[in-house]
Amino acid sequence: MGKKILLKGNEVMCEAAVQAGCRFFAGYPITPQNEVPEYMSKRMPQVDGVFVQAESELAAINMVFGASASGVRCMTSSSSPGISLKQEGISYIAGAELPCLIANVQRGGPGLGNIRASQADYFQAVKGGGHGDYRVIVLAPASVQEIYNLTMNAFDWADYYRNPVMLLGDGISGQMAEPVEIFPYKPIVDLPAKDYILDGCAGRKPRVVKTLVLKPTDGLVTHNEHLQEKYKRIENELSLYEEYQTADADIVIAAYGITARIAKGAVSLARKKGIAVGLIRPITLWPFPSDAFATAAQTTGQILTVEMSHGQFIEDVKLAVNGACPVEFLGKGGGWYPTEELILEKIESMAAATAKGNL
Amino acid sequence: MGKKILLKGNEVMCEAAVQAGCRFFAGYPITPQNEVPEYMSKRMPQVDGVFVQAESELAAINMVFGASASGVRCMTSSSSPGISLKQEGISYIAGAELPCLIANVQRGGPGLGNIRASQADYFQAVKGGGHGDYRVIVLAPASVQEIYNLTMNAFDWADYYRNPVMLLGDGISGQMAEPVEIFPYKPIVDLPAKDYILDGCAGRKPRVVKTLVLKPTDGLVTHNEHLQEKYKRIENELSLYEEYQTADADIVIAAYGITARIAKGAVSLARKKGIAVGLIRPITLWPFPSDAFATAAQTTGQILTVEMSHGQFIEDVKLAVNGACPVEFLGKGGGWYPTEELILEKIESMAAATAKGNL
Amino acid sequence: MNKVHFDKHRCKGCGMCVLFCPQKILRLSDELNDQGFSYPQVSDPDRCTACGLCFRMCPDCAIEVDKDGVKISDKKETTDLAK
Amino acid sequence: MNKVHFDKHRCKGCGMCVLFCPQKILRLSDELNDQGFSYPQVSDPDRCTACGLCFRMCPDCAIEVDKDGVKISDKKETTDLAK
Amino acid sequence: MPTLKRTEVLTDVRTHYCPGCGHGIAHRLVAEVIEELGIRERTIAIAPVGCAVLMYDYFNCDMTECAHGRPPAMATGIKRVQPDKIVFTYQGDGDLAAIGTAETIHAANRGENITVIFINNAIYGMTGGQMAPTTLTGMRSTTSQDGRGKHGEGPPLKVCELLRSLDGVCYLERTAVSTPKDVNAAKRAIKKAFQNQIDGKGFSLVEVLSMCPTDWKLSTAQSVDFVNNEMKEAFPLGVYKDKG
Amino acid sequence: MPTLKRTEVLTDVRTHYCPGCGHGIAHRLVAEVIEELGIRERTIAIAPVGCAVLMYDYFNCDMTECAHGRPPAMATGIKRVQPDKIVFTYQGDGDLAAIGTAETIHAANRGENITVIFINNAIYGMTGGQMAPTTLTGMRSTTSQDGRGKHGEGPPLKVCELLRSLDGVCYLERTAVSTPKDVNAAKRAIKKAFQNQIDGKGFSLVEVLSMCPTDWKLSTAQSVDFVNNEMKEAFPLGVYKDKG
Amino acid sequence: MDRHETRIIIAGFGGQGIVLIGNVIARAAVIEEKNVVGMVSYGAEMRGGTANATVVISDGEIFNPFVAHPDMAIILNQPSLDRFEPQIGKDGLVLMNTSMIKRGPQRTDLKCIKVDATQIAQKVGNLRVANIVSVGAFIEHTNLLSMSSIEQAIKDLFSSKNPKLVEINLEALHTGAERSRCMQPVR
Amino acid sequence: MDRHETRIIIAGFGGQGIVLIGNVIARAAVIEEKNVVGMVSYGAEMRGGTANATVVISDGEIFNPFVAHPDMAIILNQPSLDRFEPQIGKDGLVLMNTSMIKRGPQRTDLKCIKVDATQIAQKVGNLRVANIVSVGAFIEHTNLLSMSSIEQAIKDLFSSKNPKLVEINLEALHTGAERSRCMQPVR
Ligand SMILES: Cc1ncc(C[n+]2csc(CCOP(=O)(O)OP(=O)(O)O)c2C)c(N)n1
Ligand SMILES: Cc1ncc(C[n+]2csc(CCOP(=O)(O)OP(=O)(O)O)c2C)c(N)n1
Ligand code: SF4
Ligand code: SF4
Ligand code: SF4
Ligand code: SF4
Ligand code: SF4
Ligand code: SF4
Ligand SMILES: [Mg+2]
Ligand SMILES: [Mg+2]
Repeated sequence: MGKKILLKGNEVMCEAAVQAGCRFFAGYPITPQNEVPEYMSKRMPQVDGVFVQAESELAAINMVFGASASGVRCMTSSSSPGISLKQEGISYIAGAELPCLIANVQRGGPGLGNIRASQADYFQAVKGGGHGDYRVIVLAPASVQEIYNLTMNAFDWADYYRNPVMLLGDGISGQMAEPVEIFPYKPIVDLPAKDYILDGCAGRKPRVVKTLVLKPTDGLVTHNEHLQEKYKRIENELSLYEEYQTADADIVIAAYGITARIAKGAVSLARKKGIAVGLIRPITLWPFPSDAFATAAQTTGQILTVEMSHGQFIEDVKLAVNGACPVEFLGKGGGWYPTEELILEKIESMAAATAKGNL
Repeated sequence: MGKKILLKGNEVMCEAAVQAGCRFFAGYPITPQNEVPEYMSKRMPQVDGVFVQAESELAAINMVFGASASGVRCMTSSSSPGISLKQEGISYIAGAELPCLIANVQRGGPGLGNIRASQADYFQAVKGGGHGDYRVIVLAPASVQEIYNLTMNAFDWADYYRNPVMLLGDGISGQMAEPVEIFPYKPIVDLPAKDYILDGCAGRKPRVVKTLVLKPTDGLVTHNEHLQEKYKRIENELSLYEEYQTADADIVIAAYGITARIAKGAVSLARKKGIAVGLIRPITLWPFPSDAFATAAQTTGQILTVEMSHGQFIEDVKLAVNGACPVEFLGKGGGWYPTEELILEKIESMAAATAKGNL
Repeated sequence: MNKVHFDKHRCKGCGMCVLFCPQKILRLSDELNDQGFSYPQVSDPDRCTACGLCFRMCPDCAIEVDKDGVKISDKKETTDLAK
Repeated sequence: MNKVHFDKHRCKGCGMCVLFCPQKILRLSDELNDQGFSYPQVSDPDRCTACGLCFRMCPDCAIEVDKDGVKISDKKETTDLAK
Repeated sequence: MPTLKRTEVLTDVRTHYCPGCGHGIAHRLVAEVIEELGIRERTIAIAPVGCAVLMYDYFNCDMTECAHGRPPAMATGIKRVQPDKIVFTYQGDGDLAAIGTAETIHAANRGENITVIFINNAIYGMTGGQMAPTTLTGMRSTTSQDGRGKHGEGPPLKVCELLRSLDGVCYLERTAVSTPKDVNAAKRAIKKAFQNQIDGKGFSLVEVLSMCPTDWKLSTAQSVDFVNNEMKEAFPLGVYKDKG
Repeated sequence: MPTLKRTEVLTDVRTHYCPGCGHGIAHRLVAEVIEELGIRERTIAIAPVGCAVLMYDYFNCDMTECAHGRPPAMATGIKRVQPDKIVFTYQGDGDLAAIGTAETIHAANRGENITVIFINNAIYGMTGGQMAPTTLTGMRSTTSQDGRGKHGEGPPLKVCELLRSLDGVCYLERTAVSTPKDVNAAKRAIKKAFQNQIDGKGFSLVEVLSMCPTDWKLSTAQSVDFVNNEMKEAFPLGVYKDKG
Repeated sequence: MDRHETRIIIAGFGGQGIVLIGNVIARAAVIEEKNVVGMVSYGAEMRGGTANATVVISDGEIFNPFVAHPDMAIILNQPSLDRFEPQIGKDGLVLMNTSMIKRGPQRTDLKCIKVDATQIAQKVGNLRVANIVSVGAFIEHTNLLSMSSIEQAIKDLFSSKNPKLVEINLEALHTGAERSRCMQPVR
Repeated sequence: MDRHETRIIIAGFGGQGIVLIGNVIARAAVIEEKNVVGMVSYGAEMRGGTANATVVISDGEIFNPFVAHPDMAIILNQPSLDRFEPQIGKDGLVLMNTSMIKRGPQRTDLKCIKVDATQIAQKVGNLRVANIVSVGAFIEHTNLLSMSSIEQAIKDLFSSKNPKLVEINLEALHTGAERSRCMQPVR
């Protein structure tokens, strides 16, 4: 293992992108992700890449659209309100089946909200804030090292599936500094040739990148079916999660990202108190690791969902569980975060209720 | 009952808005809702209202933001890609707790897609395409008369709850003409005084409209809790649906909007064939009439969700049913629509499978 | 021999060529093409100077002009993406 | 009697007043206010012409200037929204 | 005089444009310029959302469609990573001067080395005749039924005049396709705008006043007159900037 | 000379601005003008997203915050339904000239009868010093670390020069707050911009060159010098348009 | 029609007044207090190309607003016949404008009414009323709606615009009805 | 500390080099191959107001990156002490810069190390190194990290920028340690 250095999540994401061959970045400043354009503005010229500070988030996502159509690995980054502005562009890129990385370092909402950490853009990321039936692969790292690793993977998956990938972080994961091992990039999948890119039609037929499908009349229906088949394939092939002490757990916590870290602390506290608690931490939010929860629901008594939002992630947990066991909730938005103690308290009350048969 | 006249859904929505006192409209052209700005550009000056053709959908939603802060009933309208562009603004307006009406005459996606009817913006409308934990009341009319009635109601609910309301139509409901009775507006709720509006601070303390909450440190948490309480209240008070022949139904169809009309036809076909089928048609998509489905799930054998999208609406049906009975799916995006015969076919295969005990 | 040739299948009967022919030798047909459009006919081919203005103003590339009056090609049927 | 009065609680010690006082009679204190900022002190009050330039350039409305040299008000503590 | 016929840079398909639509002429001019400059195999074109959205079916080169108003942003993405390619956008007045205002101005100001063909037909063609930013004062459209200017619409936006002040801009010319002379001038301007890009000179934009008989509800002849009389008065032709 | 003190149009709170920040001076000028014109009780102000986002805490009049860059659109909504009210926006260079470019230009072109106070500090203040559209050529920021212009950023965008060509615009003046004389001139300009609105003359914008010591990483004195020497050269002061 | 529901498609070139036909028929149905859903193909399809409109008329609740398999079709040009013929329901009725259609339907189950609408319109004095000529023939050969409702619909539509238009359209309507009266639908 | 985990907060005015303190401590922890999470209060809070940073150092996996109840606090000015005192964990340790803090903690459970950091820095020759003076005192009075790791961290941080800075900061570090050596933490 290499030497570890202390870096912020936002910086590590950038360096991972550069290592993975990202050579185009377009973005617009917004707290708490400003380290990203700042780092990229310096780093991109060093590797003969392109950094553009766009006039807006809209322009940024459409610049990325162009860069991706050109075949280069590319990304944009923003935080909640800025990500809302990118929704039309994301729908286009997904529809055109182009790869790119979009980072959302979430902050408190709605509206201008504040700049504290939040997980309240879950629906937007996972269900799709843009129009139409499209899907974006959503990754939720819980540590700076994982930001490094997943960012690299993100580019591979984006290319492999020709699909946008979103790295869904938050103000904390972006701002916190942890020791991280920077290792060289190696693709984790066999990358297909980019036979769709626009680089001038020398020696071949002209190519078209588009999302409008007028002909035949049901062309767009067919295109959507094609997309859905791809999404099914991704669901089958790509679903990552961490399971922690679930084997004997009477209560399983469902949590992702920063929240899952704290939940892990709560698991330890609870175990010390003799309550058998485990944790399932989805790493991919889409595809959602439904099977993990469905399986856990067969053996555990109840599930507790913890999120830094008012009941978004819990819907996917409930859909996975499908009534097989009760799913409790702990969460708030606007910059609130749970402590180990708060989670423990909730667990204790759940355990007590069960003991009383009072579900 | 008054005389009926033949009007398009899009026109009827406008006239209902005017009748209900809407005096500000800002929008940007997009098919299939162009009748809306066209009608409003003519009609607004006639009633001393304001019509602004905005430079973009972004500008339009923010003009509405301003008009609403001024206390006037106001609306904007667009179709799928344009609605994606409004997501940041919607999040702001919801965060600032201002009333307004947003119409989405959905078309095929993702990206530019096509201009046929679609229901693939369900997630965006119901889960929230913008950032943060906010909710928009979503109404799904199934006939031109219902467009008239619900549009009027929409303004009342918007004012009553100080919340944006979305009318979620599609290319068909907007474009089809049906006989409609135009009756005068009468509020359906006791409308509270608009004591938050900005009209100059003569004789009172200055007011502020905002979504940024920095002080105290957990001010945004409190604001979110306040919003959630309101949303809970709306969920308790406002949940509309039509139930059709469900009492004895072995199979209940779940469908909304135009799809539900066709499903109703399928119910008749099925009944003729001796299959006991019913229909639950949510009229409010948020709040979702979960109880209706939960109750139906207790007595019916299975539920069939039909939607003009690839499995969005079905998630809310499943969440409501919570595993109590199987939920089957029929749907596609991109301009596809179901026929009565297609739905019947699906129902017959479901009925046959049940008969064989082969669920 | 004509110096100007019209592709009646591409033509949309807009009349731009008629409008701008300095010799005023073009008129639109009474017949319609398969798209329902009239198309131009040359009333007096000899007066055509092959000036090319009709070509220049045609929005639909439905005209070919050749100084030597050679018919350039027997056009194959035009692919119709717009149908 | 001073013609210029500084609200040391509003002051952020930016030194604009010092920079622009044509009489050069202002300097920043060694003391810090409760926000950790130096604030201006008048070295030679009599030379103050009540020209108002310090007031004009102060970004924080921390200065009052009065030609008659009347102390305008005993300032109550400033509400601090920014804390 | 050589044979005049459709260049191979245009595909052999019938377009969806209405009879007498100026887009067809503008297409031909752009295609001929591409042919004459011999750059077809290194050209990447960006279609707008507007009547010209389907131009990817009509041009024999690499093409992409784009979100409404964003072609200059997309062009920036393409050109920056492929500086040796020739990148052009083709945009209507709604696309370029309404929803895409910010993208247009900032690509221009950055001096992106791209070519913009701007079709000004004073109307939203594709959506059926709503008011465009360039609709003339007093002109009726489906959303300015009393004539523009009666209800606070403001005067028409003049793009060349607006962009002229930007230091990043290399070349601006306003042309028309409503007379043979104008067509020739438009072609010269378009050629220059592409040549500028080949020479690395930066942002070049050619505005083309263009007929929309359908949404103007005018005949071909009336449309031509409308451009020649009304539009040219509101939008004077000529070179607005030429850095050389 | 009367007593010089804080106008009651400003609330009695300490602002969050950094020491030496030009926003404070600009606030005072706007507030004094509102007081002098006696319009506080019919004024509705729109705060930007930028360092001035909290100005709703500082002004004693009805106020709203707005999405980043959209104040002119919001102002349009407010003013159109309340034409008798005085509506002004207060915007930074990022807000007005980057993300809000389209809203600025179109409100200006429609000739909305509003007043825009445009604080040009050549930087994104609130987000910590990134390049703004108005950052000077060669100037370093956290996203132009080699100095603007090295990597295709283009030259600074000059807002008054850009808007000048729009027929809908009534009044444009560029001022500064870096000397007492400039401050006086700025106040006169701001007063005129409000008076224009009262008189129904249409869109008025006053640009204010303003210090940002924090993100420029300069002392107060250096910041003042920077405005007086560098910024005024790139952005010449003066009246850019005055329809009278 | 055991559901007492009739699904109609009207198709032709863009300029032939297709939308108006749909409008007249639908409004006549409203006058007769029937349920009706009318719809027009909209948007960005080729301009100047084919246009179409659909009308569903029913005594009961109309479930499906789409007309996938029309019972009746009014077809004003060749490309529209080629396009819609396969979709028409079994034993359906086609009214075709023979001025613009050289090649009739290939299917043998269809009832076919032929009317030289364009030519008749020319005689009435205005080429543009060929659409209303077709309506006249259509109403004459179906017992879907009464001629007087159609007349009323035409009056409602045109009187506010130009009273002369009412006249010429009524004339077109009646001429269309008369000229087709003697013809028997052919199978 | 049975979890072998220490949660630290550092707070003071914006200009006092709070971030640097956090950085030095966190980097020293990395040098000692401990787990560490560092964080800085970011963004739009009042500029020139109070700033703070947190560091969590642990032998095991660090679960919670937030520091709600610090075990140790380095406090450089009065407003920060007022703000954070209530949040410090029971029996926690406070290092306070007495040059800027007149009113000490009210709580009696806190261990308190007082150092006249600003004054000492002035003597070292640079007011700006008061932050590192505080670090010296802090390390002297805790056995959290070794002085040599801190020295290394300072070298890593400054050597690329300006070698002279390394010198003066090391001097500040050692002077801070020395001057506080004789003092006993007061309860
Ligand atoms: C985000 C978005 N808004 C609106 C539309 C609808 N739309 C399609 S084309 C168009 C405008 C076309 O006008 P113009 O750009 O002038 O091009 P023209 O058709 O006149 O050539 C609009 C508003 C869209 N597709 N996407
Ligand atoms: C949609 C969106 N994008 C970005 C931001 C982040 N943001 C906040 S203020 C600001 C720019 C501030 O710069 P400027 O407008 O020049 O104002 P200043 O702070 O310099 O006064 C940005 C980009 C945001 N809040 N919302
Ligand atoms: S080439 Fe010239 S003369 Fe000949 S038909 Fe064309 S326009 Fe007329
Ligand atoms: S200009 Fe072209 S399209 Fe128009 S009538 Fe002449 S040949 Fe036909
Ligand atoms: S009023 Fe004039 S002379 Fe007096 S302190 Fe202020 S600037 Fe100096
Ligand atoms: S100008 Fe104002 S804030 Fe600045 S030092 Fe002087 S009194 Fe203080
Ligand atoms: S609508 Fe206008 S711009 Fe569009 S194709 Fe027709 S004539 Fe051309
Ligand atoms: S960052 Fe700049 S603009 Fe913002 S408050 Fe500080 S000095 Fe003023
Ligand atoms: Mg146009
Ligand atoms: Mg700024």
